[in-house]
Amino acid sequence: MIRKLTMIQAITEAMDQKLAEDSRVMLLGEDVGVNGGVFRATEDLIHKYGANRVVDTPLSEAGIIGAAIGMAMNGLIPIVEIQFLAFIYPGFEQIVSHAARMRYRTRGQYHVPMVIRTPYGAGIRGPELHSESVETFFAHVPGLKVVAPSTPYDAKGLLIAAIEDPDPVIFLEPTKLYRAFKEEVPEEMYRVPIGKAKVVREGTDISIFAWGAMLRVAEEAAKQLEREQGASCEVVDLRTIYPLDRDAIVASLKKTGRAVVVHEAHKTAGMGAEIISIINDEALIYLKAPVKRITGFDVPVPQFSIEDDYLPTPARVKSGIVETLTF
Amino acid sequence: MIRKLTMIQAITEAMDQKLAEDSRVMLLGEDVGVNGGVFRATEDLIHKYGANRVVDTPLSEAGIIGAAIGMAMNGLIPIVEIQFLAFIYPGFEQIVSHAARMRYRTRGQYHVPMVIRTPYGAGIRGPELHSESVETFFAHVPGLKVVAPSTPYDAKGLLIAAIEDPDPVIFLEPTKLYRAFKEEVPEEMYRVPIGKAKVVREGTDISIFAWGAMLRVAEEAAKQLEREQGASCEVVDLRTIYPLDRDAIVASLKKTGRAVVVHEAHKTAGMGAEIISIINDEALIYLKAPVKRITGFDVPVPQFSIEDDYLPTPARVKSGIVETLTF
Amino acid sequence: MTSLYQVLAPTGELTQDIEGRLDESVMIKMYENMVLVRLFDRKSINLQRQGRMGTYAPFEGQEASQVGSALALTPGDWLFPTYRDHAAAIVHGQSMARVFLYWMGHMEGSISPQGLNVMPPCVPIATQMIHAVGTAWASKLQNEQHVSLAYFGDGATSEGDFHEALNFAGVFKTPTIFFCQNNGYAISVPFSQQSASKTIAQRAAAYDIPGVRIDGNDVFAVWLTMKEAMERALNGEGPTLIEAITYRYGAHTTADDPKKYRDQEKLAEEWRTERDPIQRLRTFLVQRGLWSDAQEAQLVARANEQIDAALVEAESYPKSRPEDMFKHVYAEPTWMAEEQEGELVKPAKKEDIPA
Amino acid sequence: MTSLYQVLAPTGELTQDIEGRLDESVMIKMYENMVLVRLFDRKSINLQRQGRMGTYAPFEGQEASQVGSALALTPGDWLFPTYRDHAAAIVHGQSMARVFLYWMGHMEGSISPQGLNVMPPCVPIATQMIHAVGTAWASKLQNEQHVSLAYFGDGATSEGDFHEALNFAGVFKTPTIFFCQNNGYAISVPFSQQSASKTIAQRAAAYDIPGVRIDGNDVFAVWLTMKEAMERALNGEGPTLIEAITYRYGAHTTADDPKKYRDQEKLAEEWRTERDPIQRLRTFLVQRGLWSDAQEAQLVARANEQIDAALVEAESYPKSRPEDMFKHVYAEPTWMAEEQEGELVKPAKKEDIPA
Ligand SMILES: Cc1ncc(C[n+]2csc(CCOP(=O)(O)OP(=O)(O)O)c2C)c(N)n1
Ligand SMILES: Cc1ncc(C[n+]2csc(CCOP(=O)(O)OP(=O)(O)O)c2C)c(N)n1
Ligand SMILES: [Mg+2]
Ligand SMILES: [Mg+2]
Repeated sequence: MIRKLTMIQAITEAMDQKLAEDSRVMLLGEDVGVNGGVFRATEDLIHKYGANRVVDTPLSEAGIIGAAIGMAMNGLIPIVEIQFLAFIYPGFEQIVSHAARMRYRTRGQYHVPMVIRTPYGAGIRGPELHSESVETFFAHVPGLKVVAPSTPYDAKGLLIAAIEDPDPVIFLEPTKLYRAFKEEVPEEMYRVPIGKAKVVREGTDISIFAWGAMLRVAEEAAKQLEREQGASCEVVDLRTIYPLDRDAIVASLKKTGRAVVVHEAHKTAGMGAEIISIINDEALIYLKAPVKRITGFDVPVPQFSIEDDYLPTPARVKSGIVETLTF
Repeated sequence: MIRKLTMIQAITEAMDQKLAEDSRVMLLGEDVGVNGGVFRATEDLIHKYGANRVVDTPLSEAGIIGAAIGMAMNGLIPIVEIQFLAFIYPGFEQIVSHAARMRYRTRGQYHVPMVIRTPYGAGIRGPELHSESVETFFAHVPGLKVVAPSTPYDAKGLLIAAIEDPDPVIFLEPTKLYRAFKEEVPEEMYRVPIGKAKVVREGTDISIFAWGAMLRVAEEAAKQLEREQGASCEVVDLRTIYPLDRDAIVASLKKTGRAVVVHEAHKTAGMGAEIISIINDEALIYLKAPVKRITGFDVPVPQFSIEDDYLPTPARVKSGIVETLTF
Repeated sequence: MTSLYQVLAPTGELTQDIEGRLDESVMIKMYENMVLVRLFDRKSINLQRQGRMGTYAPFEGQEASQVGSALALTPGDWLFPTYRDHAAAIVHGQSMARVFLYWMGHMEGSISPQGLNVMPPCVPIATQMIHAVGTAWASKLQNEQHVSLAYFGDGATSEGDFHEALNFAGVFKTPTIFFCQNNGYAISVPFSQQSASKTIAQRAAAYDIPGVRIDGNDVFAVWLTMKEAMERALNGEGPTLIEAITYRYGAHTTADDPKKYRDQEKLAEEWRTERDPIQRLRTFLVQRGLWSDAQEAQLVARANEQIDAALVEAESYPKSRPEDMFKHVYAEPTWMAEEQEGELVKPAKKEDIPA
Repeated sequence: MTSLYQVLAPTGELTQDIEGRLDESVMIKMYENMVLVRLFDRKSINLQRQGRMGTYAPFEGQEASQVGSALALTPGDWLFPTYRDHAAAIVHGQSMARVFLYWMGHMEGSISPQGLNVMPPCVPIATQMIHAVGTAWASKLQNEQHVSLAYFGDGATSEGDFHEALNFAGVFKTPTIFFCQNNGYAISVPFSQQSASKTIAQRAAAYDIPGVRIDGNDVFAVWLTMKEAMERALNGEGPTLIEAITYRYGAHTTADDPKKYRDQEKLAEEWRTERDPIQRLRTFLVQRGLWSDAQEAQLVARANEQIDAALVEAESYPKSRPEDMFKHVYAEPTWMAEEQEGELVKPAKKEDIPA
């Protein structure tokens, strides 16, 4: 029988299996215990693994992340849940100045095998600061890895890979996709490698690079364009934001000669700029048109009544693609 | 008589004159009062303006920046000094989630006319975390402006403009240049407009975009290359990192058809990527070669005995230029 | 352990003499406001259920804390509410329509009424406490006789910002009042797991500022404590930390299920029946002959009318337009904003957005 | 105000009976270590002046606090020093050569000796306090009988991380010892301006953990207090906050000029002549017949030899190579690192870098 899970179920299962398998693995966060997490990602895990391994912490992100760093240095593998990406800022110093640097400073003697999971992105009618997509902040910090799955299957495999990764991983979960759809997810443990993109739709006219919730927007635009105008769009799910899969980006671009990047984050200094730069570095001569960025705007994420207008939509992606195709 | 000042003197003078002129202006920070600041930028100002306007605060960056936000909302114009850029992180949430958003959230009713000054960059044999160049973190936050002067003249004019700006400005002072050289600085107040780059050396073969301490590295490379190989390099001092002066970037690129960007920040998601993207957006067809980024590497800024190897040097810039010219 | 300051017992009896310290007209105002905001709160939950509002954070049970404290303020005072303190905001002059707009995700939901300083609801926990130090400090430096009042919860006391704010206020003796509504929970986490410390008020000792622990369901105690704190603040004696013991009867937000972490039947009902802030004031007023059933009926009718009117106002308020997001990012728009606004040509169509 | 715990008065007399609690051999170790690290500290300042080392943070005056506390530890304990706590690091087993390397800007200056847990000096103020909660918590969960000791200064107590660390440790009863060297200043800012609170120890009340205020120049008081805190920690009774009152005689760092903010002649000299930690222990030991001039001469000679040897070791240690910066960023290098290492072909030449 085919077993289908939502992304949140897949995430829970990954943690559950790692908790079962490896006694060093722990969960820490606000409301992750008795309450099972504000999105229920850790539902019931406290009952299975006890309050010593699934810990309801005080409301204190620097405390949670800082303590997890210490735990990770001393033999444990903490998985931290931050309730929403914007609430990671109180712990930003701990991430940037410590988690990312401990291995470096001690020349490999100590390292920080930690995962920080957090929902990110807009589209759920959340209040202020519940919809941020600031992956750039972490991609600019050598020593961190940054991951963002777009499907239940990848979420499970990437999370297991992240937990097993000896370095700190920022694991960004697109809130909008938590329960958006189900797909087949193997019951056994498996890994999706960090740093590897995936071509989710083959095409020849243009490459669309996206991740997280924007992947589906990209796919929708690709489908519509194919149907409406016969354009053949290749859609590449980057899956890992740092380190980017340069080879996949370049290979797709060389094939199509045109590209758009779709992301929710603000345009300026968003990861779209880095992707354009990789193309500039490696494949400029293949480019038949400027790479178009279809992104969140350079404004704070607005209140939710107009958040859909802040986000890239299939319509905006399509018009960006058409612009690129007709350049 | 020509009066020459170092950059730090020019900065002090800008604050002094604004304190004298406008009773709403205040200074806040660790050791800015009696001690005159760890780099002596606020030397003697407490004696001139009193401890109510030049305030030695507790060691608490969230406190300083958060209190300054409140002050700014209630009629004052605080200038905050953070001792080194990496020590801004405890106040990161206050900057990102509040300073940058107050005008937006209140639809212009309240705003935060505040300047956060901080030394940044490597090359002074500083201990760990005294050499960061993470301007990307701020350039990715709509609602902030980000400025980085490269000369005493610009430092004074830009700082006065920043203090007078009705929005929060992150004012990055290249530590290495504080006392590196003197230049003529007018005694009277003047403004250097935020958002405007400056062509500091005209050329026709290639454009070099830089700011802060890297400007001089760029100029040095340009000079050497002209002498050694007759290459004509245009050097553009961006001066403002957000909003970038797109017109100046595009104009120079259109003229030369080739470009390098030089910055100290890590390469990935550094502002070089944004500059490449602007060129991609506006002037791709003028490009004769990929834009080369000569930047700090994707590693934590190393301990100071090898920091010079982390930083772009004239030699590295030259080899990047040659690579671009011979593409 | 700091003792609990209480004036009006749950039975509606005074536990101490407050003659001359609290006018009857104020008592009636307190009552009227508490009833109004409770009805507002219930209405809001309904609106959320009907899909006419987004996630909402209810405050039922905490009315005495919010109404009593905000009523003590004078118009120029600065009020820093969290996402749960709309009762306080409304009492300090915010319009109910505006509060509805906020929870409807409108861009104009957190504008302060002209001449008043009702700050936008603060979402990142504890961060607003420091702003209230800054505004109060500025008031003091500019010789304005105004206090700044920051609300926060028990959970907020674990954040570093709590500590930095209290420390700053202590050093600079800013006229700030730190008002903690200890409703026992930070979402699901009870205060006993939030800290080893038994009380929040005792933390004031760490900053050598006064700390008071009060019955937060006793609106008289709240108001009297506030008045004292304000007096000290305006005398240049600096900040006060107030811990008001209270309880939210309902969920943390409409997205929360309190049954996951506590015995709602028992605990919430116990508070509701035995320590309700409105009930006890009503008993008191009735006993004093200050309140009647007829007045009650009138009040409820009037309140419902006001709420309905506010809702009509909010729902007929011009919707936020996509272009609004480009406004007020800076005093002068940047070229990015101008250019990007152009990309809005095709406004988002719900149909074609993948679910 | 919490009273000051003192055992060994500045005169060298015991103020209370400590029979059986402190071996004479430990006393001598204390003395030897304090003399050694003071000589080390002075040497370091000289090296900085000669340009053989970068900016350096001296600790002279604080030897009793650092030596007494670190000597109390057992080898598996975790030590979290700041940039000023090399004395503690050395006592806990860090080599002096390594400390020199750190201040020489070498990439390998903060490697812990094998089998010991001497953490890299922490630069961002107060951030290490939370790590010491985490390591201690992990020790406890893994049933290891080890404490984690975090050093920090008086200024650090204003940071939010101080608060969050103490609160966490209180909630989870982690075997963490928070050791504050209150040397009176955070760079130029005296503690009286750092907080309205008179003491740091009194802040323990905010977390319901024990707080002790001790004479930080009294190495016996430091050691005995540590032993008690360790016992409590290992008994599962949780953390302790220790405030050790001390003074740095010199500058904040070699880049600082203390004359800008205090009367060095008067204040620093007063501490040096009247309350010096080494002087008082020497008086005590000599009075007890445990120490002689001959031993002193030997000790100084041996210490100088060790320091010189460490310096030779550090200066002849292979220099950091540019490639080193690409190592240990991740367990496995990324393609960026591999590619960027290639850009190092032209190593930085001092000549052509603009000043
Ligand atoms: C910095 C930050 N972390 C986490 C959250 C998510 N969050 C929202 S409310 C809340 C609990 C707050 O509890 P408390 O301070 O007691 O206030 P209450 O909700 O009980 O009024 C949490 C964890 C947040 N808004 N900000
Ligand atoms: C987060 C942060 N802010 C500022 C600094 C700069 N700084 C270095 S030491 C210091 C003073 C520290 O004072 P204290 O905690 O008393 O320790 P001491 O230096 O006296 O040992 C400051 C402000 C820093 N290192 N980290
Ligand atoms: Mg609460
Ligand atoms: Mg100190």
